[in-house]
Formats: sequence, structure tokens, C-alpha cells
Amino acid sequence: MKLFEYEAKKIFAKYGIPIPKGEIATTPAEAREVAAKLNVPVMVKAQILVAGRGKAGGILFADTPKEAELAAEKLLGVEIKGVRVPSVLVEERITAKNELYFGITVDRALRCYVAVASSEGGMEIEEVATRMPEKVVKVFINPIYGFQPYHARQVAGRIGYAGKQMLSLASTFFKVYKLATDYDVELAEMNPLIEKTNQEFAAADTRLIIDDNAFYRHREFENRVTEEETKLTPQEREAQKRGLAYVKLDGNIGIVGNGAGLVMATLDTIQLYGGNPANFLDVGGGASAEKMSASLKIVLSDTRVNAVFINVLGGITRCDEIAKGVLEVRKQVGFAKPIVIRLVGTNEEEGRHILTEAGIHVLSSMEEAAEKVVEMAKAGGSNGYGYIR
Amino acid sequence: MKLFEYEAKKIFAKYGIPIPKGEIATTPAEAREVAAKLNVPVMVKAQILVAGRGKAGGILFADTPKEAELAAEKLLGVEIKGVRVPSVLVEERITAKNELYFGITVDRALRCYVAVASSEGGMEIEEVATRMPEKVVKVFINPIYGFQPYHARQVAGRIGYAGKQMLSLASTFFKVYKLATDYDVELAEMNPLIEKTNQEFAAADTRLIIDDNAFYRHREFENRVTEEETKLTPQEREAQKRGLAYVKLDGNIGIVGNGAGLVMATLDTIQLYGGNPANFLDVGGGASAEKMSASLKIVLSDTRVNAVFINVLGGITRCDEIAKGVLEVRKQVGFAKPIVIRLVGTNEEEGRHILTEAGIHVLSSMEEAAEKVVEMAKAGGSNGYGYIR
Amino acid sequence: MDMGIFVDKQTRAIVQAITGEQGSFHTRLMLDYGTKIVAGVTPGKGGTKVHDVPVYDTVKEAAEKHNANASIIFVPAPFAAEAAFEAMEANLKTIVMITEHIPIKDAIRVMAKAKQLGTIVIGPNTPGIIVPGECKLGIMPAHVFERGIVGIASRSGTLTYEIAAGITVADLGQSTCIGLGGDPIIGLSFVETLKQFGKNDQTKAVALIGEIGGNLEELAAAFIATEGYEKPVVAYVAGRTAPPGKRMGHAGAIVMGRTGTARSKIEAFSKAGVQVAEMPSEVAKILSQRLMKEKYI
Amino acid sequence: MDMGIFVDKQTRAIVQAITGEQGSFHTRLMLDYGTKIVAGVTPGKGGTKVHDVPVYDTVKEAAEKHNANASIIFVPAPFAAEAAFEAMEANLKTIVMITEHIPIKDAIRVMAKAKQLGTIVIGPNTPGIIVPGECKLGIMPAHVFERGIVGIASRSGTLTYEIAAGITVADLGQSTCIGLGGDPIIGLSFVETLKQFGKNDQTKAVALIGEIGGNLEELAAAFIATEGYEKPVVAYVAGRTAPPGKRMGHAGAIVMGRTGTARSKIEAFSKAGVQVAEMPSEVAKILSQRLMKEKYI
Repeated sequence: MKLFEYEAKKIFAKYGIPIPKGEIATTPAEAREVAAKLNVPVMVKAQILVAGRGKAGGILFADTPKEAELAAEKLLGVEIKGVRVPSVLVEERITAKNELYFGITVDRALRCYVAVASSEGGMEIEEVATRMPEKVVKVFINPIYGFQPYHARQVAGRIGYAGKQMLSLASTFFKVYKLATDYDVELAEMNPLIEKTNQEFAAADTRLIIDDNAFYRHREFENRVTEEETKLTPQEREAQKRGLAYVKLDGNIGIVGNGAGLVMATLDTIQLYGGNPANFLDVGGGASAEKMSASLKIVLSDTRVNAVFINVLGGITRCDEIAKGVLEVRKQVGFAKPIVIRLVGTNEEEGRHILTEAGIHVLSSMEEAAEKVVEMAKAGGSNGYGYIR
Repeated sequence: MKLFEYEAKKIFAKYGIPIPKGEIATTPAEAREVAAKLNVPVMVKAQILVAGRGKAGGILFADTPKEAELAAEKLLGVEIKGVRVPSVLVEERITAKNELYFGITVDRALRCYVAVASSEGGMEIEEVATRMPEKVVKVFINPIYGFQPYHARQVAGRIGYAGKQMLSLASTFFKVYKLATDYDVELAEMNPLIEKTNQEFAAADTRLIIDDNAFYRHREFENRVTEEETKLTPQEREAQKRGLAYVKLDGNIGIVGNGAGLVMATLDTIQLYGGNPANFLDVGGGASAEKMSASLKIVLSDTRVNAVFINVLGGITRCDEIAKGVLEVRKQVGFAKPIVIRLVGTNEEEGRHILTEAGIHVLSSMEEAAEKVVEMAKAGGSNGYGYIR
Repeated sequence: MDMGIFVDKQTRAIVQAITGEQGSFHTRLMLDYGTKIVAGVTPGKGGTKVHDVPVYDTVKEAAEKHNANASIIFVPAPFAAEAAFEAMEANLKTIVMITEHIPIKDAIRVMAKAKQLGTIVIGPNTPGIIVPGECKLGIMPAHVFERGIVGIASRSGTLTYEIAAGITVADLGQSTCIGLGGDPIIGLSFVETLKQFGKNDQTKAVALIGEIGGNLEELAAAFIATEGYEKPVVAYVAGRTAPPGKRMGHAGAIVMGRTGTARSKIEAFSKAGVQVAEMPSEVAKILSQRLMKEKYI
Repeated sequence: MDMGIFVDKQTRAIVQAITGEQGSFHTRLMLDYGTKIVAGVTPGKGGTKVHDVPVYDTVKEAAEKHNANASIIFVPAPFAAEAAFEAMEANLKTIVMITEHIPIKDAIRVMAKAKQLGTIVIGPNTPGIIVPGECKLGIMPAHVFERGIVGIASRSGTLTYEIAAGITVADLGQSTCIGLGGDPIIGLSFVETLKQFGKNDQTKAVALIGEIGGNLEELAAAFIATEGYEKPVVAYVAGRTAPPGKRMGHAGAIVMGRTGTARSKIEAFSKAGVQVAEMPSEVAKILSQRLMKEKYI
């Protein structure tokens, strides 16, 4: 789960990491008040979770409370990179002598956390790594002994600081590591970490991504998840409620399959045949008829969808359960859109039998089925042409 | 630092470890109130830090509040094993089906923590280890991976429990380990840990010894240390204030030396010659004249002392500083008791010179000096006979 | 001759959380397949039996009494890492972690200890491992596999069965099919598996089934190119259409910034001379062609 | 031929917390003795010098630039364990921890890592180690030591100088004098030190200076008895008069319940055939007699 900048900053501050003064505002008037209280030139920053916010115009400068109000007015309610701005962070503007980078993330190949630092902050660290690899310092963290204060000092030294500044940077790095461990992060990042003109440092922008699987250790985020739900599409909300992996995509072919890899491969195959998937939906392993029918209903409820592809290879999943789930949906809501079913594997015979008895045709080849559904979607998915009525 | 039973139990309870209901009382009336509130047969337990309290009559039974009052009256203010009882713990009496033992302590030879358990609790674990070694289960704790819940289950199984009782015991063991780590303990012990007639468990008596060197991580004990001070002798209090290692002993020869080992050896040598040391006092490494004079004053202020032995071998410690410290004491308070000085090592010449100039005789041999001081103490330490006037 | 890698007929496995729904169900299926499930563990249930398999409170006891050398873990995520530690301490040298949703922090610690002890960890979030006809330590449907000559390593579940079924139908069969796991932190990499397949006589070709996220595929490509891997390798990479920043079902299937795209992986394989199938069904076809060319079939 | 054990003329040491009062003072004394103090470390003081010794911010830098292989730590107790970790990670293989008052929990972790890496940790709460005429890595007064044939291992400081001085006066001298440290958790035991002295040609006899607390003396006695240790060993044990439950200056010098008494240690030594001196001055006397009998002097 990604946290908003202002949420992340609260946590950074809790660990004693210096951040600019500032407050969140959800209306232009509030933004004006915050700016007046701060009584210095400010930045007004859209609180959205997409990367590249700055370049997309999501960060505005304001020298007076009035300007802050206008800036907030510009940002609030506007969509940036397709995301509505729900609030802005109004924050003191700090003059940067240098912009640095520091982050803790996961190195999947080495199976450990890694601390990444650079004297070149302010842009994405991958970009620095591509353009100036010599400017990126990486310290792989021993999972047993952790990131120690002396590692932090080594890193601070390697990005060019000495004396008191080295100690102060190291102390900040170590606090970020502490935070990262305590909060089970996938990413904890200060970018830019600003060196101010008075030689001190401040985390001007921060990012935190929490490992969703560790929520049971961080109950405080449960409400956060509930809040987030209000921003989901009806399909996403329903899938989340039922514990289904669902990702909204841009196309018009609804997909239900079992197994993340198989569903991804299904999407890819659809695209190879010239189609556009509307979603990723993994019904999961060993799905019951009920889970199958819930999944299918989610996909059917998406108004963009004009054809549906059910792709199931039964392993732990039983084809008869899948078939029953499909029939249940037909009974409950009917099929307003054409559906292509590919069904093989465990209890394949029973499953086919159930469906063919009910007048539904079943295919065996994933590729054949994919081709078919693309054809249907292209034809506008008119019910008359549908593979299944 | 040893915690009182009632202090330890508060901490055990904080970790969810079941303990008997009870409260502390400092007057018989309070004890009566607590017993009345508990409204069950109780135990009245003297809160002192010496071992073997039970056998020494420090634990009394009471069936009524009145009896509890009488029991408290018997215990409060009385000395048990030489220690005044400052308070009593009035606690529900639990019928034990079995008495078990569990503790976490340090294995010095293997350099790790060790979990020790036994189905034979209620007596000192060393006694069990001597009499029924097969009844003692020891699990040495890997310093890197710690004591895991499955270790706790292994231990619970090995002392003879299965099913739900095994799980419940294991959960308690694991909590004690957690407590032990969090609190930097040298010893965390439940003895007896009672198996009740309803199959549940309760830590009927608990002991906690905290590593003094880890106090900087446990500021909550600072007040505790201050409180303790009121119970110290004037010499102990003064030594503690000045950071000197001082231990009160039973004899009449005051000792000041540099280095713990050397002072211990000095005590031993004194005893070999038939004398009785009044104290252990290590002036520390590289002691200044001021520290030396403070130490000597502490020893001289002990009314039991009738002769003093200063034994210094200068390494980092400089003999001239020691000599200056001695003279300073003579100037300030005079020598009311005979003092024998043995002084060798760094700046020996200067030190001897300072003292002999001042009319004080200095010896070189530790054994000769020890023999001399024993002789003096035996003579009653009359000033006239003193080695140094 | 070893039929496959990591497990065989001699493998003596215990099941951790054998009394749970999943554990009990798959114990039966594994027993049916002929796998030597010698004991089970569920704390507090020691002394009972599941499908005639004796249950113990601790892995230590189970492993010692039954001379076990492997474990398959169905323990729920919050306790799964601890279960793996228990298995490693009991000296079990191959551990299959079926459990999904294990926190990254926990998985990292498990893998660090495994590395220290030389324990093979398969998963987490894996369907397990199967050496057809010898041993199935996992939850995969047995019927799609057939003893044969293709070594399969995959980050996926059902997609693997899809491709394995194709390979079975093409009469190639599998020497071993191993699910590396769908999580970001997993015990085995493609490279490590390739090395094992390289040493295994039964394996004449290797199929790698990758997906978006991480760089295990890129590392495998680099390994194949620099080491001059001798056996034919065919790859499939799922997730060409996945948008960045979204988890596609698996915790590990996510494009982060510019890293972990299907494109990067496919390009890396192609550059290393590894043929990449466009569709799952092509994997078996390409393998057949390659193996015919190399005169294995 | 090695003159002593653990350190020698080739030892290249760094001083951790070199800019502190103790660190700076003893750096000068060690340099005066001829010890190769090649660098110092104090975070934030990198680039300065102490007695002409260059100071660095990290051990890594100091060790790499000066090819160091040992460290002596004067870092305050709350940071001393971390300092030891830093030294171990920088591959320094002999570490002397002068620092007193290190929490037991920290010391346990240090020793676990040292064991893993094969690092020799002397201390904590030790005066250090001296191989007379070769290397002094410690805070002991140099003048009481003389190159010679007795290996000394001790849990004490000043008492060691007392006994060493006696051995010097008796014209036996020391091959190495090592302070194991006065804490409950220390890096070296009497047994480990005995083994090293056993292999060291220069050492013709060993003096063990023990004290109350723990059972290192008992273990040494058992080792001598069961292994048939070939060199003459003389012991002294301080604390016969110490009451139970009281720390006698050293954190480790405490009789707990029935364990760790001087009596138990003395009996164990006697049973193992190790002569135990009643007074410090007797150690040199007994050594002289034994060595004369064995014709070493």
C-alpha cells in the first residue's frame, strides 16, 4: 500500500527525521490559512500517489497566502495523470544547496533489503542509475545483522559528506532504516533529501510503500484501507471485498481465469490476437461455484465490457464447480454479453457436461478461445452474434 | 539489580503471563484490606530480596482478613536473614496440582541465554539439577535467531505436557523470553509455576534480575535505584555516589585497593593471616588523588573498622596521586585508626617520597603488609600501636 | 541415475499444518501419488493421525522419529516463517513453502538462514515440486505431468500446468517441474535451477516460465549467455499487457518504475539466444523442434 | 618462531575512539611500546590526527587504507558492541575490547558473530594483551612485563600485574599475558587460551588467574585433566572471602547461588593436578620450582 506524502511525512517525523513545516488542506481556504500560519513562501503539493507529479504540474509555488489559495484551487479536484487530487500539502519552501537521495527498498535477486543513496536527488533514482551509475551508492543489508549506524556513516561518507554533516546524515539514514523495518516497508524514500544553506538537512519529499502482507502487524492501516475503498470502481471494491485479485485495464474484453500467471498469459494472448482486455481477474486456486459466480458477475457488471472470456485450467480448481458458478450467474442475472468458456483439467468431463446440458459450448484450446472472443468483441459484442446466448 | 517479587510480577502480568491476584501492603491494616478484597484464603509474603525466604518463615498463610493482618504484623519490620521486611504481598492462595520451574538466564561458558525448565519446581533449580538432573531441561538460545515459539513448545513437551496445556505453557514460556530480552535480564524466573487443579497455569513466585549495565536502556529503573539508596549504609551510599565498587563485609579491617582482582586477593590474603576484612573497595583504574581520598574517607568512616590496609599496584594508577590522596585525608580528618600502606608501580618513587616526607612508612610486599595490618587489628587497632600515626 | 532434481523416491517428507484443511487434503493427494509423507506437525495435535500419518507437536520430534529430510509447509502466513525456521533447525534440507502472503521481512530472514545452512527452499507461494513418477511435494494436479526429459522452472501455478500439459501431450514429459513461487522473495532463482538441470542427466531441455517483476529472468538470460549453457532453453514470459505499478495477482508480479517489464525479460532472453514463446502452447512446440534438431527425440 | 599468541610484531592495529581521553592516552603508550597503531577511528573526526596517527570516520576506511588486522576498542559501553561489529565486518581478526559495562545482551551478540567469523575477541572489560617486546594491545603498565616463557591468562587487571611482576622478578618473564576480561560474557576462555599456549613453543608454563563467578576455571581444570595438558600450569583464584550474591568489582565476579565459588574452582584445579597458589606471590615461586624440575630454567 502506498501512503500519501503527508501520511509518510508524519511517520518520518515520528522517527525524528527533519521534514519541512507544513499541513494538509482539502479546500483553497484551508490552504490559505496554512500558508498564513507558516508565514513563509510555500509549496502547494497535490496529494496523489502517481509518480512524476511535479512534471505533470502537481506542485505549485506560492509567495503569499492568497497565492496559496489560488494554487490549491487550481489543484483540488483536478485530475493529474488520471487521478483526482483529493488534498494538497502546503509546506514551507526550503532553499536547497543540494538535492540528495536516500531510500530503503527490497533487492529481490539478493533477497535482502538495500539502502540506496545518491548525491543526485530530485529525480527518479532509476534515472540516476541509468545516467550516472557512479553517483548511486548501494549497500545490501545483511538480513541477520541489519543496517548498523556505521553502515549509515559509510553511506554518508560515500556520497561526499564529512564531519558533523556526515554524522547528521548518517543519523537520518539510520532512522529511515529503523522506520523501514518497523513498518514492513517495500520502499521508504527521501527524494529529494535537501541540504539546506545552513548545512542542515530536510526530507523535502518522502514516499512509503507498506508490504500489504504485513498489515496484520500494522492494524493502524486497516482504516486507511477502508478509506481507500471509497475511491475504487464498483468492480474493484467488490473484488477486494471477496479477496479476488482484480486489476482494471483499458479494453473491452472481460477476463476471468484461475491463477495469476494463466490470467496474465490470457491477457497477453488476447492482445496478440488484436483484442483489448478490460481487466485482470484471478478467481484463485480451488475456487468454489460461489466464488466463480461472484467473479463472473463483477466482470459482467463492467459497462465497458462487451465480451467475456472465462479461461480455467483445473488443478485444485474443479471444472464442475466452475460450470455450476457460470450457470448460477445465468440464472441470477442472465448473460447480456457473449461469453467464451475454455475449461480443461480436474473434473473436466463433469464440467463440460453441466455446461453443454445447459446449452453452453465449451472450448479446450486457450488460443482458439482467445481468438474467438477477440472476434466477438470486435463485432461489438452484439448479443445476437454471441458465442453463448 | 534484583526486583522485588511484586515488582517482577507486575512486569510478568504486563506480558500476559498469568499470576495470582494480589496486592502489596506496608501495614497490617492494609494487608487486612487486601485480604478482604480478595475474599479467598491468602498468602502473606515478605518482600525481601534474599533467597530461601519461605524456609526462613517469610511466607505465612491466612484464611481470613484478620489472620492476614496478624501475619503481616508478624512479618513487617522483622528481620529475615538479616534483612528488614519493608512490605508484604497479600495474594490469593492457589491449590497446586503440580509445581513447575521455568527461567531464562545467562550461560556464561556458552556465551548465550539459556531457557531452563523442570517438572520439579518450588525448590532452587540448582538443587533439582543436583538431585534429579534428568528432571532439568535446558535449551541454549541461539543469539542470532533467539528463542522461537517452537522452542517453547519443545520445552513444554519435554517436561511432560501435551495438547492445550502444552500450547498454554509454551505461550507462557515464550512471553517470559520476550520479557527477558526486552528487559535485559540476567535472570527471569517462575518458581514455582503452578499447574492448577483446573489445568491452567499461574506464576506463583517470580524473580527478575536486571543487567545493571543496561540501565541506560531502561530509564524506568533509575528511580528504583534512588529508592534503594535509602536502604544503604552510609559507606555504601557514598561509594555508589562516587561510582566506586564497594561491598560491605563482616570484619574490622578496612580495605582500599586498585583493581577488583587485586582487592579480592587482598581480602583473601588478610583472611589467610587470620584477619577479617570489613569491606571490599576498588578505587578503580587511574584513580586521582581526589578519588583516593574519597575512598579512604569512606573506609575510615566505618565505625567497625579498627585498621586500614591500602594496597595499590600502580599501572594506569599513579602512586604519587595515591600518596597525595592519603595526605589529603590526614589533613582533612586525621587518622584515628592505624593504616598500612603498600604502594608499588607507576611513579612509585614519587609516591613513596611524598609519604615518607610526611612521616608515613610505605611497604612493598603485599603479604608483609597484610600480615602487619592483621596484627594491628588484632591488637584492637589502638592508635598508640598503629603503624602510622 | 537421478530422475529429477531436489526430490526423489527416497525423499521422506513431513507436512507442517497437516491437520488444516489444505494440509490434510493435499497430504492425501501426495500419498496417493506415492510420495513418502512420513509424519505431520500441528502444535497441540500431537498424538493424533491424519490419513494414517502420525501427527507431532514439533518438527524436531517428527523429523527425528521418522528420519525425515524434507518438509512441505501449509502453515498460515503469520506463522509460516517460524515454521520454516523450525524445519531448518530440525535439519530438513528441502522445504516447500506453499503458504501465500508471507511478509517480505519474514521471507528475507528465512532465506538468509537457508543460505547459511544450505537448505533448499522452494517458494513461498509455490505449487511445489514434482518429479513425475517419483515424488510430488506440492499441490499441483498430478495428471498433467508425465515422466520425461524437460525440466520446468516457473514463477506461476496454473500457467505451469497449462504449459506442462502441452509438454506431456507432445510426448516429451518432465524430468522435474518446480514452482519457484509468485512472491518477491523466493528461495530459488532461475539461475540456481538451471544449474541443477544442467547437472541432471534426465533433463534434456529446460522451460523457464517467467512473469513481470524483479529481474530473475534477466539474470537467467545473462547466466545462459555467459556460461554457454549447453541444454536447449525455451522461455515464456507472462504479463506483456500488465500496466506498471499494479500487482497482477502474485505479490511478486509487479512492474516497479522501469524495472521488471515483460519486454525487458523477453529482450534479455532473446539476446541470450533463448527462444521465447509468444503463447503458452508454443513452448511445447518449440521444445519439440529443438529436441528433434538435437536428436533427443 | 612465534614469541607469543594472538598478536606479534606484524600486528597492525587500529584504535576505535582514538580521539577520546583513554583512546588518545593509550595510543601514545602503545606507540611508545612499539605497537603498530596504523590508524584510528572516531566518527565525525575523519581527516584529523592523534599522535600523528591518521583518524577516519569508519573502520572500513581505516582498515582498507592501512591494511590493518586488529583493533582495540575504547568506545563507550552503549556503542561498544556496534564498534565490535564494525571491526569484524572490516575483517579485523583480533579485537581487544577495553570497554567496561557492556550489557550482557550486546556482548552475547558480539561473541556469536565473532564465532561465526572466526574473530578473536579479547575482553570486554580487559586490560588487553601483551607479548613482551613485540606488541602491546592494551592498557597494562609495560614495565612489569619482560620477554620470557610463562603464558598468563587472567580475568583480572591489577592482580595480573601483581603476579606478572613477580614472574618478571623471578626471571621467568612472559611469552604472552592476556586479560580475558572481568565481564560475565567474554570472548576467550581459559580453555581456548590453554590450547593456544599449548601450541606456542615459547611458552613453557602457564599461569591462570581466575576469580569467583562462572565456571571457566572448572572447565579449564576439566580440560587439563582429560586432555593431559603437557605444560605445567599454576593457578590463582581470587575471591575466597567473597559473600554470595555480591559483585566484587567486576560484573562477572559474583557467586550465584551455589555456582562460581572460589572453593569450587580451587577444588577443580587441585583435582586436575593444577597447583593452586594461596597468595599472589606464590605463583612465581611455584612456577620457578616446576620449571626447574622440568629443567626449563
